[in-house]
Amino acid sequence: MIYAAGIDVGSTQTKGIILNDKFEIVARALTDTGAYVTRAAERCFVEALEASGVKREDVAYVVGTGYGRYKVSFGDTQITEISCHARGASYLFPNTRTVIDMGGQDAKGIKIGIDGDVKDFVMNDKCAAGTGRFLGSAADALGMGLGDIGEISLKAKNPVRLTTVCTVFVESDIMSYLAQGKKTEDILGGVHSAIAARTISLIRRVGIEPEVTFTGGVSKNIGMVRALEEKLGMKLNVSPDSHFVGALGASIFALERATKAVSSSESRVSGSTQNPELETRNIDKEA
Amino acid sequence: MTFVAGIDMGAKSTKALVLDGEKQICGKAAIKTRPDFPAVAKEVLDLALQQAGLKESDLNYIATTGFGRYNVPFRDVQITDITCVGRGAVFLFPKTRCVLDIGAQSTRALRVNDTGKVREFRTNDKCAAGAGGFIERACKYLEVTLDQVGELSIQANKPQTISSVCAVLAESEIINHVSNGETVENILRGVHNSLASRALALLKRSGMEDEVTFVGGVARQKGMVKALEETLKRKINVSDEPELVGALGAALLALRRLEKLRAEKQNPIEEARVA
Amino acid sequence: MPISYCWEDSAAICPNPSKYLGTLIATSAKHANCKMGWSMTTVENIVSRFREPLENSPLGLVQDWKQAHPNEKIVGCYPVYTPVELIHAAGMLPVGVIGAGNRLEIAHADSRFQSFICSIVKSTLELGLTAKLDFLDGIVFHSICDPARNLGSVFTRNFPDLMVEYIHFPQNMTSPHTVEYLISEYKRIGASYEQLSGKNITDEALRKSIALYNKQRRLVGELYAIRRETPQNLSTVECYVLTRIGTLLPPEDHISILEEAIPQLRQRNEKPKDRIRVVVEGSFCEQPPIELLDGLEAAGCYILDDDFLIGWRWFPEDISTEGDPLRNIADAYINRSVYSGVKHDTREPKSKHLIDKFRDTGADAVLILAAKFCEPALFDYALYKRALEKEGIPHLCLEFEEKMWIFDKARTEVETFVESMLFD
Amino acid sequence: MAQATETVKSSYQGQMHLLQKDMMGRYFERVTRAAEQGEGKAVYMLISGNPVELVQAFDLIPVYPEIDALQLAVKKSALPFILKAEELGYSMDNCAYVKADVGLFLGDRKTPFATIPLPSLILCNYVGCNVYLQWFEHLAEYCDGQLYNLDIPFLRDPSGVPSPEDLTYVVRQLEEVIEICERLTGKQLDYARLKQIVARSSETGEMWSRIKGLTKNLPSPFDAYFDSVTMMAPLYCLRGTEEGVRFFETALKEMEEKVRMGAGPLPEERFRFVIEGPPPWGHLRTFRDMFSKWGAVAVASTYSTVGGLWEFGFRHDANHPLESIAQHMLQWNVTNRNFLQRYQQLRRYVEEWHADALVIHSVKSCRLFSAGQGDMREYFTKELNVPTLLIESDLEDPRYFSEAQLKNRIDAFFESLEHKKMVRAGAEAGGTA
Repeated sequence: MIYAAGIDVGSTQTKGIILNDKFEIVARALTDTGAYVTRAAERCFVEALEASGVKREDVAYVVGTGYGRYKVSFGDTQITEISCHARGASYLFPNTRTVIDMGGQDAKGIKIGIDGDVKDFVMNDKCAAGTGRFLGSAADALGMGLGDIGEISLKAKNPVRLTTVCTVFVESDIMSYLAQGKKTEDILGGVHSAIAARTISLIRRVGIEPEVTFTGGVSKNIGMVRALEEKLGMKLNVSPDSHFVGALGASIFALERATKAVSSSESRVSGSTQNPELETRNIDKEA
Repeated sequence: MTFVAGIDMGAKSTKALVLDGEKQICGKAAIKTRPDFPAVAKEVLDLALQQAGLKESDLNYIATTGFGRYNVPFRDVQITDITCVGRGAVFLFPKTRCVLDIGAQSTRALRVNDTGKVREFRTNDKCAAGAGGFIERACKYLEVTLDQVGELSIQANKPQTISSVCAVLAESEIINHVSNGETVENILRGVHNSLASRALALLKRSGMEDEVTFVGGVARQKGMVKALEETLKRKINVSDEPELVGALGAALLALRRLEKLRAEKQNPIEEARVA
Repeated sequence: MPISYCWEDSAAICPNPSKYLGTLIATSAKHANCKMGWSMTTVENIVSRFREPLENSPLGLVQDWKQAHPNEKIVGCYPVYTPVELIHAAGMLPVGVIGAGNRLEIAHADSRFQSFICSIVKSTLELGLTAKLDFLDGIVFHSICDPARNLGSVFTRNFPDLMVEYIHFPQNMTSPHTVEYLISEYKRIGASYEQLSGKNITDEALRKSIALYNKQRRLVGELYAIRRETPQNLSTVECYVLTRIGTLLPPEDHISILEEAIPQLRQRNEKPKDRIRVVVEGSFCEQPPIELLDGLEAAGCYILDDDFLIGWRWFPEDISTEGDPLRNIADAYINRSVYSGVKHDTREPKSKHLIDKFRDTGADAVLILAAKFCEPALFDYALYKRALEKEGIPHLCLEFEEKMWIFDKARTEVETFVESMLFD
Repeated sequence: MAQATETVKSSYQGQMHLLQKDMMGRYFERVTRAAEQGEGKAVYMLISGNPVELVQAFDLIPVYPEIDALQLAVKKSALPFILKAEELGYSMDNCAYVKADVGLFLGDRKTPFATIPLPSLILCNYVGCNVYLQWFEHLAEYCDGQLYNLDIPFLRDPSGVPSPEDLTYVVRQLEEVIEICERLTGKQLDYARLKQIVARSSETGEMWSRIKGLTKNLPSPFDAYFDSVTMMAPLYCLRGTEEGVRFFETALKEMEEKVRMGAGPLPEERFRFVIEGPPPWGHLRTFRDMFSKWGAVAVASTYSTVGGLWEFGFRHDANHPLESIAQHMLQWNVTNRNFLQRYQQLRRYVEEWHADALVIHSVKSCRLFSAGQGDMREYFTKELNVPTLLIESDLEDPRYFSEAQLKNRIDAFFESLEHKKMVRAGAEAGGTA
């Protein structure tokens, strides 16, 4: 029995998935990335192994993805989270044509083909406003947990309008609204619809085709799901594993690599390894 | 006996300070800012009054400042925090000609005259990771508490550069440094240095002059002070309670205003209070 | 003195939307029927009737007018200056497309223009992409800055049914050949407007239009004169609203409104407040939100003069109606128009003009009010700053955005500035 | 194979690059002598559609603040100058070229590569870029120098052709510039000489456009973005001179040789892309690596046409020197063409240069290039189905270059191209994709 693993080292959390050769998930692992990325990747992998009882040597291939992908020291190659989210999403929801991925650092829109290949993608522009981190600041400003704000935002009757979707300045906006005596739920309603609007105008750049699958940490926020659905006028696919999608996609690539499947899937693996000397030089630069 | 109070309602914390007619501080307090601003103002003022052994009715004049200055119904006047920190800083360090105020949300550089009157000032640009809030986010990510920051960043041996002007991108730079295995100390010092260089730019834009007094909560962080002194290539004044300078300035201006009104023999406010 | 109360006053001036909608509809309906149908008693009425629509969606007024005049053609004029006489003489209504205020959500345009492009470019495109400019038959852009110029091309590509024109205003003010060039440019534009309206632009019609807009500019000039001499009698917002509607209504209507308003204003006799007197510079294209104007005054400034909507007040003196009208308009642009951040006249530095204005109005300070990301205004500031410091003139530079919603930062900065001048 | 490319690489580096270094070295020496020994008079000009022929005809020294600014960035010494300008009141959001140059201008004007002389004439060739007007207005005010705004009507007509009036207007102004130069140098314009210079310009144009045509080959002999910039400096500073012509002869010979050898800038050309927008001068190497890593080569770039657009057939005409200089300024450079003409230029590049993709490098400083590039992306992805990547940084300001972000986007983009390619290959091999 051969296994393959995908490790998604994100800016805040590191996620790991192990697949068996039937493309079935045998283990998930989730740890905070923290200040020591290589260790976080290792820890996450070990946890996944323990959870599955799979022996390390039985894992034939490991793909690293996410911001820290070059830090997965035990990885066989790296693939960007864009390709991985596309693959993961179409694995979970085969009719997916558009992926919305919202993480801490980036918001992404991915247009994908039948076999989960990336047709086009966009990420938030240079100004990082409107990314998941924005919700964190809003929660802080209101002295709430990131976990609660989604629910509360659903209670909004007259959502406020924000001047900015910039993480740095949202706090003062929120304070001003509090000063004006606005309700917490209305402020949160405003926060969510502001990001939803920003995200959708981002996704429009690739064109929104159903089905739309929502992935990444922020997809755990029911308020954001509803806000997006309302503005899009369609239901979103959200899997309970939505925050694992990057790792899942990576593990699928890994398995395909390991089992040397059909020639086209061969190609799905990053070509970045096909130019070893350049690749290593790049890794050196990272390290 | 004359007593005045200054209340500085910031986005994060609210401070109150009570002065007597001789500009002696007889009470001070600080609490976290909550959405119910009037109550917060009352609460913090009462704490300061308690310490001074006074009642609100003993106060002849109340000046408010900070971002919530309009949300204190029982104020006599509100003054911006920029004006206030100028006065406060010069009162504490009479030779002060420049004041740097780094708060959670914004950074301000002022040039003042010998009375503490603002001659020129600049506040940080939008899209600039130039305020204290940025340090907090960095701490969260690096898993250290705000109190540790100062101590840690002082121990840096190879400060990392953080150049981005956007807080979120600056954060991804931090993440990059982290994934390149840089030490927390060096990264934190990099954060302090980048704030310091932005502060320097602001100071220069408002006309840099000796001597510089550093106020606001962030001034409590030793590493930040060190970074500033290195960037500015000079020593800077920091008081024991830098976050109280705004409230102090407000109280001083309150006293000044009161004297003026009394001189003009028309003080509806005090009469009102007596009645 | 206590600034707080001023702010609260200003809050009182700012009407609750619903309260005025009724009257507005009544107004526009009446307006629809008879051109001179304005019977609006007081200035207060005029201002309150128009303030809400201006804040809500400035072009709503034009839409109402179009509904009442389905056969009339309308040409939108992007800032800064447009030779409106040409459009008017071709029998069409020129209207100012000067942003969308702060209540329009930008949902599509920011995928076409990046985050570092100014608000007015995005809001104008958003209006187009959300079919809010459908009542326009044409729109004209000018050589004021790079984003505005590219916006013209983006309009051409995205709205094939709209006639998009672009005027290249000469930037060589010293060459004897410039006027000839501008005449040829106006001929070209005129020709395409004749085509759009199906009506020839006769010299006679053009002279009439020139005379009409001369009168409008003269009356607006009177408003500003009142402000300069007795700012307590005409608030910045009142003056702004009275001027802005002139970019949205037929000039005849605007003229009749002003002819009602001005005598009343001369009657006013308010007690001056303890405020500093400032000249505002830098808002020649994107317009600051009306609440911000309230805020500036309430923070303790009398604004004696400004460059809001300057393109519609482009000529301090009348354009001659004698002789070749086209040449007169062109010549006035080169030799007898206001200075501006988008006109680079090597004959005299802009800073000199600003300082003259400061002196002539007897102001205490200069307030540079520049739109965020507006390169012309932001570049000008560097030279203004230098010149003002040389002259020892107190000044403050504020950045605003049309889409601004909360004004705490601006408010704090202006208050501090005022405090530093009022209190010793 | 790797060996072979190595040797080619070195021989390629060998001639053109060395000659370029040497010539630009001498140019900057000349500039420095003007500054330090007062030898010769400097005329400040701007790159876009520059009328350098006129300046050459009077033996005046063309000085381009843009080149000074970008050299500062290349030498990684721009930031202090930018900050200095910001202290003087320039905004974070103003063009960083201008800020770097102003910071330099108001100091001792000493740079790692030259000392910049004060201008005897500030000739603002207003070709497209509105910031140009501000830029030279400011310099003129700082040094109280003589400023002439050479006003070039924008190509506003959908036809993309200037009107006869536009042409006359520009020629008249060029005549005024000649008068100014005559007063400046105290000598009459030698018309025969001007014709000769213009003739050399047209020769140069011919060779430059042939060089650019060579990148249609597979593999492309050089990178039309990262290597073109090497040839752009001589094109603007030395166009119309003997050595300018010699340089392009050498460059052309070298490139043709590379084509014969089937050699390119990379060991293997795996992707061909067209790139829009100026490069991030402060991080050129890092930026290039992000593409090289993928075996991606730029086969055409709009940036290499800011000074002049020759590959579509324009040549100066020695028999009508002023008219053809005017033509060049009005019509034959990317900056004075309207935004939609740029779409079409890029479209031709993609089609005729057989590119796999379009990369839009959106720089904050230069709104002329960047304003509206989102719409450009829309046009290429949605209407033409050309894979398009839009990335943001800046041409001068190091604070806007976020390596992690760029790398992430570029890697993802080429991963998806890689896939398309394989599927296509599979299909051609009769396999199903």
